[in-house]
Amino acid sequence: MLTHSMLLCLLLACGLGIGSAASAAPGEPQAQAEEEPRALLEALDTRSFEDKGDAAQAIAESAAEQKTRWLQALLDGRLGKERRGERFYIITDDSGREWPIIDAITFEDAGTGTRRTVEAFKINNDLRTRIEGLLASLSLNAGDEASRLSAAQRLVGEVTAGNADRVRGMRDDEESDAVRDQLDVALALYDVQQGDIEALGTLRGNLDTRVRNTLSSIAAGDSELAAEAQSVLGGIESKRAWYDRAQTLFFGLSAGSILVLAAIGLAITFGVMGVINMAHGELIMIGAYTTWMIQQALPGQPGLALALAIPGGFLVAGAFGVLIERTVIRFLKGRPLETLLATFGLSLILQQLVRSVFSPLNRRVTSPDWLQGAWQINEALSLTLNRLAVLLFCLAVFAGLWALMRYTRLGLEVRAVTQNRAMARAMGVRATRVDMLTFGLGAGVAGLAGVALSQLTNVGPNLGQSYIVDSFLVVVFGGVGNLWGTLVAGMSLGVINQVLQPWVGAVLAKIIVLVGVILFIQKRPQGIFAPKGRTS
Amino acid sequence: MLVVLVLNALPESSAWHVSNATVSLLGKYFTYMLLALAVDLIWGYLGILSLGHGAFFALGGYAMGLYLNAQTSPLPGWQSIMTYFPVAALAVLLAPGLLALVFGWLAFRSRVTGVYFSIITQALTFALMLAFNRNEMGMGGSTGLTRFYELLGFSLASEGMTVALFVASGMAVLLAFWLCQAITVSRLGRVSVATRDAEARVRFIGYRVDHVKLALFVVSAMIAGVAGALYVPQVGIINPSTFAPLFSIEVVVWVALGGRATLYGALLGALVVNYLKTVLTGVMPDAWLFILGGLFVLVTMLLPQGIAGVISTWRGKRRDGEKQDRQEVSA
Amino acid sequence: MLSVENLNQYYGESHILRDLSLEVPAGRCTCVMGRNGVGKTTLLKAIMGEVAVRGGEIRFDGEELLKRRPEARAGLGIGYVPQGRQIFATLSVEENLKIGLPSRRVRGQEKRVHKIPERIYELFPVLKEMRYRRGGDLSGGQQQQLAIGRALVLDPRLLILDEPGEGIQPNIVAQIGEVIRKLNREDGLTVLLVEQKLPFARKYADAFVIMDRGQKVAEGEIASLSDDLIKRHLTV
Amino acid sequence: MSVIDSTRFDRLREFARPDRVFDFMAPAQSPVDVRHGPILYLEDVSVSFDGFQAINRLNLTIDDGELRCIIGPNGAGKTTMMDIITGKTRPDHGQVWFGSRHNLLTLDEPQIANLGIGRKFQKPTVFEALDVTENLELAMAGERRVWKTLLARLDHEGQARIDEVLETIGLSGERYRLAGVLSHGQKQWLEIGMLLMQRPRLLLVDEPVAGMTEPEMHRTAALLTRLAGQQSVVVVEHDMGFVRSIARQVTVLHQGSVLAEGTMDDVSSDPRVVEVYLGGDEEAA
Amino acid sequence: QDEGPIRVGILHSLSGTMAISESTLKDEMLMLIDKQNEAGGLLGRQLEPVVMDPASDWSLYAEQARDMLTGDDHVDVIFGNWTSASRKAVLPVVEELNGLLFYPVQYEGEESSENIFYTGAAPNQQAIPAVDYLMSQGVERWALLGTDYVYPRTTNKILEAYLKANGVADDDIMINYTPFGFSDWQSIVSQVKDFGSQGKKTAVVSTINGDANVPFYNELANQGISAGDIPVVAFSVGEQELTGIDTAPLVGHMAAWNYFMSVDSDANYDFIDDWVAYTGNDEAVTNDPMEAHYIGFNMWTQAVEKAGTTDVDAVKDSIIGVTVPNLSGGASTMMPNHHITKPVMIGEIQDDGQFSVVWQTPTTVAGDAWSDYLPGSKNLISDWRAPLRCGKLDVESMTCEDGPGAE
Ligand SMILES: Nc1ncnc2c1ncn2[C@@H]1O[C@H](COP(=O)(O)OP(=O)(O)OP(=O)(O)O)[C@@H](O)[C@H]1O
Ligand SMILES: Nc1ncnc2c1ncn2[C@@H]1O[C@H](COP(=O)(O)OP(=O)(O)OP(=O)(O)O)[C@@H](O)[C@H]1O
Ligand SMILES: NC(N)=O
Ligand SMILES: [Mg+2]
Ligand SMILES: [Mg+2]
Repeated sequence: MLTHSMLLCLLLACGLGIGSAASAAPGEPQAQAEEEPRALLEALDTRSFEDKGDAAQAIAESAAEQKTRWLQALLDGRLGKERRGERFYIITDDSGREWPIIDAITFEDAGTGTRRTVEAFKINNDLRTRIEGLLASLSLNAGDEASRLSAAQRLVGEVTAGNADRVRGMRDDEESDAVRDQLDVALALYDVQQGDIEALGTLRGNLDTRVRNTLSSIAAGDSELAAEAQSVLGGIESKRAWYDRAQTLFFGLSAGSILVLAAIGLAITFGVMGVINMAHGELIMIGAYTTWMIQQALPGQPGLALALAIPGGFLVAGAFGVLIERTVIRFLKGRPLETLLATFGLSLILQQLVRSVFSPLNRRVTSPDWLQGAWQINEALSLTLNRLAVLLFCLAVFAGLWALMRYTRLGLEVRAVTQNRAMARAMGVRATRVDMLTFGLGAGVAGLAGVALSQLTNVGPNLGQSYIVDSFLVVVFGGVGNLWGTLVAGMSLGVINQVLQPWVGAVLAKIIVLVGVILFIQKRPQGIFAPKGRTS
Repeated sequence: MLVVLVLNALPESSAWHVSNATVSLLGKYFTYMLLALAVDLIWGYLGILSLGHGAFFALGGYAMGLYLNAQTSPLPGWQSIMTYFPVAALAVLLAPGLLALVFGWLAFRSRVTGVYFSIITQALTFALMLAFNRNEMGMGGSTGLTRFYELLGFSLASEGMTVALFVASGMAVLLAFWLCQAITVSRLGRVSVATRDAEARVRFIGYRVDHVKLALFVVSAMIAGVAGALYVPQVGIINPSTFAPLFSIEVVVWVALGGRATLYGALLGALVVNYLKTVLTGVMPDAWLFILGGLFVLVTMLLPQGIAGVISTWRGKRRDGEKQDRQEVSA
Repeated sequence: MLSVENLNQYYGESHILRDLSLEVPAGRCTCVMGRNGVGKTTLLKAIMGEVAVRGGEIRFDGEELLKRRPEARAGLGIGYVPQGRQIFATLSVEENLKIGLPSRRVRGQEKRVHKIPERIYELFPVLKEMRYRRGGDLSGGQQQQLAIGRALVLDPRLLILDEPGEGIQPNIVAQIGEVIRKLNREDGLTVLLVEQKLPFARKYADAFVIMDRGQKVAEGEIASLSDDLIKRHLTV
Repeated sequence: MSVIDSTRFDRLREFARPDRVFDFMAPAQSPVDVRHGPILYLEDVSVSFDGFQAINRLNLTIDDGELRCIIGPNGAGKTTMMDIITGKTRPDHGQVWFGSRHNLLTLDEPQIANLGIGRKFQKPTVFEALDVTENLELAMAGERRVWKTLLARLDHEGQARIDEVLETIGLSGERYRLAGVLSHGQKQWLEIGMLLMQRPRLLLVDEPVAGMTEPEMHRTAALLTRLAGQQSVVVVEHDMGFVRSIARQVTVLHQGSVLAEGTMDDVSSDPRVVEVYLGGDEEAA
Repeated sequence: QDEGPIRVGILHSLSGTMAISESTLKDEMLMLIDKQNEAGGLLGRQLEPVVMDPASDWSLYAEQARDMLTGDDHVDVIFGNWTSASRKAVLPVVEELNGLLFYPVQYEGEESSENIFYTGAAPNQQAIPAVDYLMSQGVERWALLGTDYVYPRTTNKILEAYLKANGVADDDIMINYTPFGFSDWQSIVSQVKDFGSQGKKTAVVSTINGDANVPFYNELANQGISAGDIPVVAFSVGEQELTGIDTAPLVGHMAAWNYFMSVDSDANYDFIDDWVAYTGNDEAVTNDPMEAHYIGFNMWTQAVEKAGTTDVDAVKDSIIGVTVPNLSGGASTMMPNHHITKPVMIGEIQDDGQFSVVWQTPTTVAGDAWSDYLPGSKNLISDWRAPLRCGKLDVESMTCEDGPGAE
């Protein structure tokens, strides 16, 4: 399916550096240089993507100096032609509706254009792949080990009678072990296809799907080779099965970590303080919007923005929490059920506030590069970085919160006040301040959850609502007032859900988990970590 | 009394003065009031906060919905028995009743209380919502049941039917109010209040707390089911969003706003919130949530006993008098 | 040291404390007595600021207490051992004690203390043994000792105890009595004691005040507590 | 194990009876059988909480009509023992019989209460949102089934009984006050009143005089002594003066088992009892 | 009564879960009404918008529709709804009270009401052409992912039948449903990745709705599935949904619609300019349901002018056959089945959050109320012209199952 790029890379790996050869060509006279580029660009002006691809190929192979820039612009959809005119432009910035443009041939400033005046050349998926290959070839710095390795990887399954000998030669010349191993696999796969049983040894335990696919077609026969391939395949499958389980566990923990993050602030405001905080979800939402605002303030620096959003989200949501506590919750001391009514009202207000202030649409939060993509452990197991980061973040937040409650003065006072307010005050604890800080802390932690969620899901007015039910479920399932319970509950619900999901689908998995929780509570009516001993 | 007033005054005049839409709107409010009553019976008097009462309401509604659908086209499989009104009427009571019986029996037997109970009721309604969303349930998936034309052979669109449903809903509210009132003033009502405040102690004087809870929970679920059944023909649709936890929470909010542990408070709360919702969503579609949300916050802070609290303080003098009377009688 | 003047307190509409006045002289142990429900606990709660009062004055060392927030009163040097002990059940013994540390009065030039004063463990060795146990796991007698220890962490000038012997085994009641005597006689700590049990009151108190229906009806040196007074005010 | 299983099965069968809806577990109001011995019989009972042995191979027998005092240090397991008798706590092993017919370990709290075991709690627990009369009315002996409770009305006899008890506990003046606003001592009395309304065969009274004045204590003593004879009474108390004034037979509990048993004089001169409980100070006792 | 303003009901959720999609449509309607009034109104009368907020609550939709259609100051037409569930809730009300409803969202078909005009796409105007396009691109294996509700389920049923009719094996079709607002896509995306690594060109056909999309695309990007490997073609993701997503990693994934903001026509550019000016937001985007309302509104005004009255029955008759320009340079016509003709386009996502149209049907396609690929509705058509006047007509037996023509 990746035929284009693979063949191309094979070309590259053989050291066919078109780019370097061409750019070394001596410069031509001006007029000619003006004429030829125009013809090259002219060829792009066609509706057929096939023809456009050929035109791009021609550009890559031409001697035009601007070709890298053209191809890049074409790839980005910023190379265009004047409507009802002959000039070619490159759009230097296509955000907004008035675009600054430059002349594509001279690179001179050409003022601004709009979609009414400039028509950008369209590309589609196949063409995009092709251009990417061309660009890679132009920028290839031959001898770079990484690109050789990636070329070698692409060779798996692509070795044919036509190129087998070349590849063998390359393999013998290769210095890097990693590249050589990869080439061995590619060759072995070819050999096996040719009926070579010996070569199967090299493929034992290989997790590449192409190896698996090829072997399964070979194993379908009933020759000796097929039998042997079957056994190799069995080994591969069982190895994959293990990695699959590891992957599922990771999925589960990462799903769980989101539950925990969403719930842990509630474990403070509800679990510890006893406020049925229906506005918890909206505090999460505030954290997410804070992330977005910081990103708006620091365009182009998503990493820095995210780093700042961690304290920022905590503080902003925490401040909202303090405000809510000061203006509403504190008047409801000793009336926990009524906090439900008031905070429900608050959640409506906060949601509508966000709709009015920011619009009802979702906001776009970008992830920094280091949170994109996956950590590829091997062919069968890769951990997506944003999930991994959220998992670690969740554990860090949990550890911090736990230490805070366990070891600090504030934690001590919080626990004392929630247990016996009057007595704590009689001992000189400033209970109102403790309430304020506790609620602020819970809200701040909700804000942190929002920061994390902004990396995974929608940042919109409904963000909070989608987590409120789950959050209460997790806190209660774990045992109200017990932070460890929240952690264990969230993680186990996440893992169970992910284990079930491939079997029964997402909807049924969720139903089963809910029913499971209902039944579990019958066994332990106080959650996983029921408070022990006598409490009075 | 307020309800009686509304009830007595409206059906007569409505045929002449109140528009059809208003009558059907009021009919819908009545079903919400019924639901609020059901929640208040167990929350206010027994201390069981159900965050999943929408489930019973929805089940009653689905039972009615199946019956209504059966009037126009035959239903497949087991559902065909819903063609008969008595069966449907029974189902309206039994479906929520049985669910409440099984669920309550499990939970009360295991002594699941407080927020733990609240949250598993929420889990229950959430699970049901997901289940009813599935097309495999045969309940119309996410669209639910709709396209109702006839009830008991009469066209639903007819004016008479609108009034009839309105009256039926009003009667149901009265009946349920009377029933709840009877329960709460009886010794059983006092056992409930005692259970709410000191459950363990009630056991030690020999009452079967789990039975008391189960009985009231089932009664409450059935009232909710009837509410749902009356709601469906008036609104014309029942779908899984009725199972949404948020709806059930809203019902609790009506009760809290009206005044928990007073029956008329629950009725008032449901009426006020829904009336405001109707008016405000039309008058100020962009800002009504601020107003409703603000109302919830202010009522909680300023009126600790909800709207009913204001009324009872206002009538406080009279009640003190009553109490004295009682003292004299018993002396 | 502590003087209460014309104190009036209501729960809703019921008038509990009626023009109550009493005096707790410094360095002495004053015992408040009275039938159930006459308002003894309410009086102590009013002093601690746990209930609102409608009129009257409470002065501590000349300072008007009612103007102070409840949590500030601990810092002035009032230690409170409530009826029913009110231990923080899920906090460890040590944490129960630590709660009061920041409010400990700063005497002279001493810096703020971060450690539980050794003196408390000397008075109640059992607390040291059980330092890491949860307060809720202690036996009733141990909890009562903890409650007193907790109040002493404040280094109070006035110690208020509400029926400290209630539900406690006799030998620990005796121990507690000894500790009260020690604090009162040796350290000069002023003690306000609510106690129903005559032998205990007679043994450890210096003076008595009898309350009835929210009012003071008798007072005097403990020696002058006659059977007649008891019959008149403490019998139902 | 098998005991539990068979009761489960019975419950299930009961549950299925078509003629009963909610009263399927109605208590068997059969009289206690005391012809062959004691009214309460605990044998080799042990219970532990998270590894802490609160009751340790406890043996105890209470005879019909007896008044027994139980003393012992805080944490000796006195309240826990009552918890076991009333079904609140299940022992890890041992036997608990009420008369010779009822194995209490197979019953739950309401069933045990309806057999005629009443209890006053150490920490007074009354129904705070109900007034004093209503508290007593609920405790009054009679039908406990849901349906019957719904239809129950207070008759003259019941009213008279309530008045009588109100008089006894000195709360006549508070009859219409909410129980929640009573003082600690008043709640103690109300609980005793509720116990009287129940007319149990066996009264378990946990620290009845804590917080009472001396004269009140004497009244309580008189009350309990009067009750003994027709009913059996088990009293737990730390006030030695009180115990001395009512006790015939005293059991001393220590670390979950019986340390000594006998008359007050026997027990109070037992050096072990003095050491763990009474202390040298006789006057405080 | 004909003297006062003509009242136009706008029934779109401004709060709750659907506000995200619907609130824009309310603003658009206000803009269209404004412009119409500036141009002198309709029949010489001014238009007056009546806005309500059904708050994403289906029963409120029905209640408010009833409210709009009754009383002295009732509306003459309603533009509204998004989800099929809400439309089904309103349907009996508009039928009972004989109102007009213009419904602008792509939907699952299998419905035709005398009182509703479907200006969004029916499955044959979106799903089927998209699959055709992918087949032409060599796709052999199909993962149909959808949110668990009626629209995706029906659409997928149609597609499954269509694919099988085109020789796709059972094994090469994977169907998966997820709940509303689903956000934990890890294992499903990894399943799809596995599904796509068996050596055949694979594509995902997504009927994932609303909020579930952002986490879905994020997960796709992070698991390294690019449009080059496994392209996704979505039916519910438009420009507005993309404003909430970082599109850089999604370049090349596709959507099928009848309109894209990037289409090259003057009508479109004018519309965008108006919209930007109206909202005062330079970044404001337009999308397919907006175009549908644009078409629907223009059709209604033309029909009213043609009939010379806002009377519902007159408008119902006069609107059939009305043709108005659409935004992609062509024209759309109201068909007798109350669906309209529209071009079908495939767009690929660009890094600026816009779509680039890579394929388009040569002519417009008429919406089909009853799918040809569902066994039950093969023989059904709908035609609201006299004398047929039937929403569900079996052409084999020529019996009408729904509509006045049934009598
Ligand atoms: N929270 C409350 N609300 C209303 N009334 C109350 C409240 N707490 C106590 N009371 C009433 O105030 C009166 C005094 O109660 P208080 O607890 O001070 O009595 P006390 O003298 O300490 O009695 P005891 O010896 O029983 O502890 C009692 O009549 C009681 O009913
Ligand atoms: N539910 C429980 N969980 C853990 N430990 C318990 C529990 N109940 C009782 N205990 C422990 O068992 C022991 C016995 O307690 P119990 O209350 O029976 O003592 P007691 O003899 O009644 O004491 P007191 O005289 O103070 O009332 C105590 O150490 C207590 O902490
Ligand atoms: N019709 C839809 N997209 O729900
Ligand atoms: Mg007291
Ligand atoms: Mg005890």
